[in-house]
Amino acid sequence: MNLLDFSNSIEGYLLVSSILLTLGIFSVLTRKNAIGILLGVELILNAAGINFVAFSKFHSAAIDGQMVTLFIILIAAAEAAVALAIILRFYRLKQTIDADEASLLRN
Amino acid sequence: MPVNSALFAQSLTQWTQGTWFASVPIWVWALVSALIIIYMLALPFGGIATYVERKIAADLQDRIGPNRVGPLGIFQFAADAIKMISKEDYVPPGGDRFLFNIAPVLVVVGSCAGFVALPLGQYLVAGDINIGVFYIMAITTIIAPGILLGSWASENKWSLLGGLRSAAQIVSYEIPVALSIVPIILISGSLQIGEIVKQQGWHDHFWNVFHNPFTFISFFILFVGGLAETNRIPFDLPEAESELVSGFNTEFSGMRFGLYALGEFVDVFVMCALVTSLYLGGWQIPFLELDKFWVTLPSGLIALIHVSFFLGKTFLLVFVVMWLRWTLPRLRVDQLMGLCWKGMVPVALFNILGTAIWMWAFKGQSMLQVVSGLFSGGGGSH
Amino acid sequence: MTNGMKWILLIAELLTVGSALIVAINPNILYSAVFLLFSFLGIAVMYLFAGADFLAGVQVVVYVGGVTILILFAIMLTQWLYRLKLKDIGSKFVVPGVVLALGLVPFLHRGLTQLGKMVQAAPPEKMAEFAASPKTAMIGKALLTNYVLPFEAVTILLLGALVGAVWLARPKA
Amino acid sequence: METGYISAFWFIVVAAITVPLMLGVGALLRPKSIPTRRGTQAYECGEDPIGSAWVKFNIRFYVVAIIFIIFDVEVAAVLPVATQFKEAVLSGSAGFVFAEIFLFVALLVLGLIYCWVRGDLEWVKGVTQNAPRK
Amino acid sequence: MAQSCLWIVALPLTAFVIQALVGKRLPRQGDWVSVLAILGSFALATPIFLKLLATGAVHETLQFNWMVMPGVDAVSNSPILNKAVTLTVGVLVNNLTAIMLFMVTLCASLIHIFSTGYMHGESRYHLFFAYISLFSAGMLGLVISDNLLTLFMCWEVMGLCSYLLIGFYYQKLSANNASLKAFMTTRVGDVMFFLGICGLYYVFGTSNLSQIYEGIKTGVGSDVTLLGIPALAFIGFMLMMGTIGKSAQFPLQVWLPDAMEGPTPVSALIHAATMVAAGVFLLVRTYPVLEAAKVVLPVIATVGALTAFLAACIALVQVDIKKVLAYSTISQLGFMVLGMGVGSFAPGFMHVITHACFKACLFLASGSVIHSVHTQDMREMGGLRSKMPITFLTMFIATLAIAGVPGFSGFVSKDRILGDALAYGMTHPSQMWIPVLGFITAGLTAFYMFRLIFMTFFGHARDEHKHHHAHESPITMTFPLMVLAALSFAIVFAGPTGIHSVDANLLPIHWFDHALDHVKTEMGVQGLHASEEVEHHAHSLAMIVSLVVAGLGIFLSALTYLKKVISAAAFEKALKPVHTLLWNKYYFDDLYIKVVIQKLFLPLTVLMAKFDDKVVDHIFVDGWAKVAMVLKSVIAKFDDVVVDKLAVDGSGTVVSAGGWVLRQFQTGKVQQYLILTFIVFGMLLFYMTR
Repeated sequence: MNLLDFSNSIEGYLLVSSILLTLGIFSVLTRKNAIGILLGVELILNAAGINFVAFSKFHSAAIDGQMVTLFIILIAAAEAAVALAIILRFYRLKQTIDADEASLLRN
Repeated sequence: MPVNSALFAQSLTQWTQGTWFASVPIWVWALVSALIIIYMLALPFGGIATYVERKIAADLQDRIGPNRVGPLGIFQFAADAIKMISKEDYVPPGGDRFLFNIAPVLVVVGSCAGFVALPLGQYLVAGDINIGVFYIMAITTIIAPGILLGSWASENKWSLLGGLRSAAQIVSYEIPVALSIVPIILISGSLQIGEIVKQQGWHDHFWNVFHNPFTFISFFILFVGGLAETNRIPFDLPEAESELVSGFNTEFSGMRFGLYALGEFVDVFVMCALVTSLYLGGWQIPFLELDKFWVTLPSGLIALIHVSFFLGKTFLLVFVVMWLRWTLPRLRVDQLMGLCWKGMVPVALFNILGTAIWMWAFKGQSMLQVVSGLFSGGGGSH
Repeated sequence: MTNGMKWILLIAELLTVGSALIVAINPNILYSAVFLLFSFLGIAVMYLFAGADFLAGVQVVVYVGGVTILILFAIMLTQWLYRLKLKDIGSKFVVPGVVLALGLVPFLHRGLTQLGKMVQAAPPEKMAEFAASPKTAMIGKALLTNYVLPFEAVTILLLGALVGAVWLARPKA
Repeated sequence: METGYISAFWFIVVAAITVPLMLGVGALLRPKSIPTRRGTQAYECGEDPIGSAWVKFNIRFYVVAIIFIIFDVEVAAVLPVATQFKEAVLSGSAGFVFAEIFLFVALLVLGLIYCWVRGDLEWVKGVTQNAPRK
Repeated sequence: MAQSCLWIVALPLTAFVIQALVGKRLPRQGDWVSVLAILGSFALATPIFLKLLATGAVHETLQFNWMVMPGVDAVSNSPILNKAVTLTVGVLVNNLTAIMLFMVTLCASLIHIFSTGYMHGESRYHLFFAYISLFSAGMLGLVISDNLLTLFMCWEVMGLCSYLLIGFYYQKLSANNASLKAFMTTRVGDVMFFLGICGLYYVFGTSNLSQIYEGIKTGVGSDVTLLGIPALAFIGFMLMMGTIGKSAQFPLQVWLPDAMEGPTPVSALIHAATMVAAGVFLLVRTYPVLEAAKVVLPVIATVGALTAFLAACIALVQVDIKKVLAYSTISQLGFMVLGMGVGSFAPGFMHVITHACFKACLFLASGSVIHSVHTQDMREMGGLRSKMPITFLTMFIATLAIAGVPGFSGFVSKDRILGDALAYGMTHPSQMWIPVLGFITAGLTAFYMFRLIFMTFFGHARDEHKHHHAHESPITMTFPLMVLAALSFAIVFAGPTGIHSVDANLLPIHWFDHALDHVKTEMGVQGLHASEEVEHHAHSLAMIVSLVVAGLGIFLSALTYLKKVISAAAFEKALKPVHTLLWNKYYFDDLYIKVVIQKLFLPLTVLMAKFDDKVVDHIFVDGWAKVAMVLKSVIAKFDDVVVDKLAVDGSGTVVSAGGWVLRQFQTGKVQQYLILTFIVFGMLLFYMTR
């Protein structure tokens, strides 16, 4: 079954990560809800993580790829915490977390 | 560890060496071992624990407890189970059906999946995962979203409040648990629980709890943290009857409630098992080494002795848990959180520091080794 | 890698992609958060199959245990008022979003096939052995040798994030 | 891919199966029930539920979650280094590893102390007791 | 050793800077700063000189890159431009330098000490010391410099200092004019000198002396011609003109007598010992070039002889003590140039050294005399012998030296020059008049020097008032006199008797000759190429004749001025026309003023002025003005139409429109911005993966 081999080889990983990236971008762009945007960002970060791990196994068989993913995860956690804190602050300010509302910085 | 494949399954293959079972592929044995452990050990324990707890509670309160169903009420749990299965299971009108069904799956998986890495005997472990302890920590974190979603889906003020509080409690008490696991990792140098337990033999460090004063304190923190994580009595604020009816599982009826209760008890068992294997030497028999016993016992018997010791210690801890339930008053929410962040986390961090310095100073030896070293002129070096 | 295991990986990949799709499309923000959790679990399994066992653990602990909880808390704390208007529809940027997302696909595909061929052409000899070996010790050593600076830098970042987030989340004075 | 993970996989599958199994069996066995208005309402100690389950927006849950995730990440980062500590102690270079872990943990303890001092850890925000310090 | 040379120059330079900046506020107005500086240089110069004495030969060069100009071959293909040129500058220390250094620092320090006494109480006291320090630095710089450019720089510094010092009493109009005159006339010489340097650079591709010597040895440039005339001849003439300008030789000697307006130590330092010697030193330094340009040397000889004779005649009739000494300096310099011209390289240089000593002593002595009697006119002096014994004694020794009396340094060097001139005359009979003129001048020198001595020190005091006031100068002034007088003895330069005993094989018998011969070989100088036997004969004859002439001069002067047997007045009446001619310095000054300036330059300037106002003003300036007017109107129109309308308003609207367009993008919606970023990301991806 080339599907099995495909999913197990790097193409499988790359395909998954690219789909995640696309969905992440889509979600970031189309979500009205600020938290939705954050979810999109998390997806994109994880897509990158998958890529690194995939290349660390299939290409260089070295630990460095996984180290980068480890650091991505650590930093993504901190980022999520701060992002959500901002959203909550925004919520307290405008009683809504609709991304379009957050346009005080417009022209 | 000779072969770190599905060891439980592997020991099964040893027994059935000669027979036709040998040709059975490895994953079948994995499935069989999973079925055995979950359906023969985890869930029955859940049920029996309800019965035992009610018996102990009764005993503590000078009453008899359930004795109607079967001799001494042994089959009380079976009766409860049947009752719950037959109870009506409905979804509250406002809540959404999908989340309501997903939540219990998460909770049950979160509790039962931890059994894989718990070493019942030297070779009796379902699958000695290299990141054992970390795997258990990871899996138990799934429970919190489960509870949260469950309470959210049940569209009930009390359940949501209870859910939020219990999730917050589980989440915040995971930190002292995790931090008090770190000293053990410092000592044993590997995440594999099998490795950790193997190093706690009599000639080795002996039980980690006596390794150094700091691990002694962190044993208690781990135990208390485990209690809080499973919402057991001193910390069972979320389903505090007096305030929030029954907390997050207010709207759960029938078997859904049963599953949550079951999940909770299994979680208690996993926590106690984890504590025993990390601090009390898992299947290690105190004061003697089975391998160096004067007569080589058949491997089956050794396995049996190991399992009995492991379960003995775990049940002892479970008994303490139940015992605490009826002795300690419930903590207020801010006391609960205060205890965690202002009490246990600093002490846990201090323990990590202490263990590290101790290891550094005594080159990784435990108190006993140091003392014995002094007496025998430094013979028993590590 | 027996056939069975390959199936498991395939299932995990499908789980990840499927739940990611739901995360992106689903109007109800809570559902997308839940399915984000499942996609994280799927990704953890994929890490396992790529030999990153410790990383799978970290992924579960941090993302499933931490970020999802954060998101759920945030949603619950903010969505409650919205209970009825939970639906996240009618954003003006749907069309550009779709166009852009789909616009990327062909380029990504072409780039990835090139990369894939390049990697397939010269697979490292120690791949299988590397995949099977436990990674915790390796990561530990790497953190102690050539990743010391990032390790310490992350602490400062975490400290900053902690103080920042806590200050932001502080209730109104 | 250790074979151990296959067992873990099966454990998860079995545990996941038990829930629908049990509920399914229950659904099959029990008699049909007619949903009554009162029966299907949210249970409020017998009272009629009033208003949607609105909860006063309370941020302290989120503060706990933040501190949790930061320390969770900390533990996840410290564990691999901790596994190397024993080997470092035996090989004599314990000082460096200890310093690294200590620095990592100390900085975050600093964060904890900050939260503690600024009164973020208090669960019940008393109006007077926690007037934020200047 | 080369480094110490740098220090020798640096010390007086720093003294100048300190003096110029804070001199006024220092104790004793900072004179000790300059004195110490020059003494320091002297202290540094002596070891070099002693090394010369000990080893007989000193040679060291220090080079460092002043400018490195890489060739610009890529751009232009002209030969000059694309040749990478590195201008190296440095220090050349050989026997010449060693001797000159020692002599200059010695005289300078003595004169510094003398001037602390002489200039006491002057208004701009500290500035005086600043200028003489700067001058010493310039002179020392010139002596040690290897590259002709740095030599020329120091040459100019000295010119500046002489201008400043001559014009020190700038209140006096005459001093002002004198300094201007000195500056201008030396300037004429310097321009020629610079042309000479450029010629040298053109021919040899470098202006470093050491490289030029090599060039000459290998015969480089002997064939090169500049505008038809052989290059080396051209260079030789230009260098000669430089010397004539600087050492006040025949055509350009007018400025030196007027330079006496400056204070006496200045005259001593600049116009006796060092600066004027610089001109001759230049000839010495570039002698190989002159020898290579064979035609130049005879011209130099004639110029030298003529200058010597004419200056000596003028000195006869002068009444101002400093004027007499000035003309005697010119004539002695004429002797040195004569020596150079005839090829007596070593004696010529020796005369530079000896002359520096006794002429400095004469000037300082005259200075102390003037200082005590407060007048420069000899007719008011007389009978000061009793009043100023030390000054009298030292001046008398110096006069004996300059007159060429045997046993004194003057005799040693002048006799050798005359000997060589005679030998030269013998080998070139047509040039015989040069040595004859030389001998006559020697006689005249003796005559007017002793006339000076008798008029000032002997006989009875002509002016009682001044005579009464005359007093011996303080030790700070007399001590230098004594030292310089000591140096005037022959013992210092050439054996006890000073008689130039030429042994059979012309071997030099004294350290000075050893040093000079070593330098000659080093620089590849042939010197006089008369036959050996002729030379011997000439020298013995020259010695006899010079003795006779000197004696005759002294005797006649004693007769006329001491014993008053021959009345000077009678002579004057007898040779009235000659006397007036001499009195007016051969009307040279008038010649220059009336002829050169009024007749030649002034009409020229008038012509230029006319040309300027007619051609330049009318045609160009007014013409352009008209053109500009036309252009202005055109531009004005263009400006308001195109520039104002189109450019200014146009761009304004464009910018605001652009602003408006861009503002649409800034909707404040985060996702809007993200879309833009991802569009760019897409493009990047497309580019990356195509």
